[in-house]
Amino acid sequence: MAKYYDIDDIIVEEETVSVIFQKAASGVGIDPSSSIFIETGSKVELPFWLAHELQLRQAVSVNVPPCFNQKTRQELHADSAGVDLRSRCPFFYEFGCKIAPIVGDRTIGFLLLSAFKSRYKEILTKAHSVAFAAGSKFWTILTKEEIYLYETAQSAMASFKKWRMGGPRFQIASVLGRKRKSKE
Amino acid sequence: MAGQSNHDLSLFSAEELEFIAEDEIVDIVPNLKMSALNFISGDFGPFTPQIVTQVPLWLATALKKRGKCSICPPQWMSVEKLSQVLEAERDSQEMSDQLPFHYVEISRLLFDHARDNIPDVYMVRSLIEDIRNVRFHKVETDLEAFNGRTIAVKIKNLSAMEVNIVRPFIGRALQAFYKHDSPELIPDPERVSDRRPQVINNAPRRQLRR
Amino acid sequence: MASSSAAEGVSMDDDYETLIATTDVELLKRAWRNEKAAPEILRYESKLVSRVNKVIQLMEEIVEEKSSGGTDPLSVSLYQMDLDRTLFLLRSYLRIRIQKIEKYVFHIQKTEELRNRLSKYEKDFAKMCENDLEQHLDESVLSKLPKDYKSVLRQSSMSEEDDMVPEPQLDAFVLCRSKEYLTGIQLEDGPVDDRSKLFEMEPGVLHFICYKSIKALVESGKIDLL
Amino acid sequence: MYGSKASQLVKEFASGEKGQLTTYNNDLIREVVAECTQHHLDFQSLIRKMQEEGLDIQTAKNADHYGALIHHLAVVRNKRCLMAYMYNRAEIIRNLLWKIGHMLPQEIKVKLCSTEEEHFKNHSKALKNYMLKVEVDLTVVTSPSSSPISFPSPSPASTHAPDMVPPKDPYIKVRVIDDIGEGILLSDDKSANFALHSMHLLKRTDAEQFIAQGKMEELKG
Repeated sequence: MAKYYDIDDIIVEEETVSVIFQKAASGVGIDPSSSIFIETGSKVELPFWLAHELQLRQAVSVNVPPCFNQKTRQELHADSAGVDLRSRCPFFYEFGCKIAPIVGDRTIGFLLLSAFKSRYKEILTKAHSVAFAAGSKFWTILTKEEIYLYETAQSAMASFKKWRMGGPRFQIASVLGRKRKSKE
Repeated sequence: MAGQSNHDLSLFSAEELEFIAEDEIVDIVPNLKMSALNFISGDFGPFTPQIVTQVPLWLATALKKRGKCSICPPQWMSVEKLSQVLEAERDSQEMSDQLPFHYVEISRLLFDHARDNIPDVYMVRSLIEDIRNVRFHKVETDLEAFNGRTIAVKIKNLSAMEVNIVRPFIGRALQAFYKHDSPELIPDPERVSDRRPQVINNAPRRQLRR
Repeated sequence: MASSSAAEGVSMDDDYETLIATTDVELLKRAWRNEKAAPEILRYESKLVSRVNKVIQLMEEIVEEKSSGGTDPLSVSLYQMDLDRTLFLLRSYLRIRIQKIEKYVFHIQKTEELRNRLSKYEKDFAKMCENDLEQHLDESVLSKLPKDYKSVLRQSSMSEEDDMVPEPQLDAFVLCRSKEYLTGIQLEDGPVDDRSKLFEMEPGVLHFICYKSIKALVESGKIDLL
Repeated sequence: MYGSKASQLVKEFASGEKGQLTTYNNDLIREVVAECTQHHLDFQSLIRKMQEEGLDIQTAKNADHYGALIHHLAVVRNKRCLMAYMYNRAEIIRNLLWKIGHMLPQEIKVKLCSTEEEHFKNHSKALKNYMLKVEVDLTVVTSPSSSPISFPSPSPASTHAPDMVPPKDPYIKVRVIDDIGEGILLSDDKSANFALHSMHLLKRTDAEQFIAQGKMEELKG
């Protein structure tokens, strides 16, 4: 797949989901409660990458993860910009896109879109004002994707201001890390 | 949307935009006699003292730096014209089209290299600063108008530098909308976004903060 | 170049610019901007680059003569600046292409149509790049894995297609502008039945569009990327 | 849980600053590779068990089949993490060539494994090979005094250190902020003595490589 080497994509697939085995499986040590035989019907926590492949082959059914449950939806509906999505799932949107088709819940897609739309405006107004401190509460509730969006706007604004100030035209190659600051 | 492949590879740096803007043609009044210059980028001159000649901005600033000419500021860089533009910008959500595409870079280059050739240079400079701020703010309010799967967005009258600043943001925002509003995720009937491309600057009229 | 309506004063508006024969430098600038903005590698502008190379060589000799032949140093340094500007464009154009080859070497090497967009020397480079990377990944990881998992293109012998190859994002949004009035641009993939799906572009107006919708128009030169 | 060591490897890479390299984690890689071997052994023993029971492994979907499937998926996951770790590091290593040229600084060399160093050298050769053919120099050239790259220079252009930033007036004012040493030959054959904190009017093309290596800074305005 096009995203095979994408680090974030790999990390998103490490998220755990709870599944119910539709088929038995022997000789595997993934269910701490049972030895190496998993009966049909047993409930197990699996990483998404395993749950997804097993679901495709009808070996398991996947439950809707907590970060997309009713409680989160109500909070998002009430005041989406205030909801701490990052603590629920750092890749809330990416994970949502991956989980929606395999839990057969069409409303997740709609939830993602409406959450993104309403939080997007908040990010926009805060992002383009360079003065906004990154450490504030608003920053900590953003998901990774929102932070990418935020950082893109911030860096574009910052490089424009640097150019306008007429800063030195070369930067020291960042890979060398911070050279001794010799600003007289 | 996560882990965008570093599509930022394709971003133009402000220096590169300045480089592109340096090909814009300006009028200069040379004070030297020099035969025509047959550059790769075109033929310029010959140069005779006090005779107005048209050259690219990079050549104009190079000659000016060496005291060989004075640069005639472009017609739009006058207090009178810029006050008109500022007024127009403040009065409508539309972006006015009276400034050239590279007005930010051109004005900066002239402030850096030909300040003494610009009448009321401090006034001109602050007018351009105000115009730029008003336009940036308007771009921001237009961005807020994004709300769904837009496939194409028309950007009316944005200048090169303004576009370059919002480009990465718009790119990723549209990408996110495009992905989250995609048919596989949300079946058609529930989709709200209109199919027509949005004209970016027809956001609802709003009283601009003076 | 300038916004659609002609702003009098310094900058020439579009019509004038398209009238005069666009110089090779203008064409190179366009190729550079297109290559920089497009997510995938475009066709190599071989005729243009060879013309530019010749004129650079010629100009270097002229600058060489002038600087040793006692011409006034001012005009020498101006000719040198003009030369540096063209050299920058050429280097930047070639460098972006090489970086795209580095980034998508497996994808390019296994897709005939993409490989044919490369110059002769780019093809040689792509071959070496592919071998180097394959050898590195093989020595460090693949050779140590169980037998059915040693491929650099397929995750395992059970994979039906090359499912390990990174590809450029053709649905990325790019900024573009057309020189003429364009109609019938199909925005959505899938059947083009209803008219609302088709899109028009006025000349000189900027648009943010999904790259794959205008890919062909960029290749045919009708649309410039910015 | 299966695959957790492998994803720890990927997270370790992701924890590094963008574009910066963490030290090559040889032990963790060896552990993940060992896991793959073990998974594959378990996979084969489950398949053999099914064959001994006379089942057709293509169609029979019993508990052993699903057990074998899980082991297979674990190897595929581990492979993806190992490959992503090496591939993304290799990308950063190749980008070093654009940023600081063909000489690998010691502070980076210590973070690499042997095949990564080899990859850097091979890639440098491939690039030099290409640049020789097109007779255009695309990378920051290391100064002649250290390992010079042999360049036939039919045209003076190819001896210039190329611009990574659009060209300006060729001459710029710089200050030396780190020891460079004596008698560096400049492109116009004048040699210069770059004492610490001394200031010079240099050709941009000569100054660029020293600035990229953090030995000089440009004075602006």
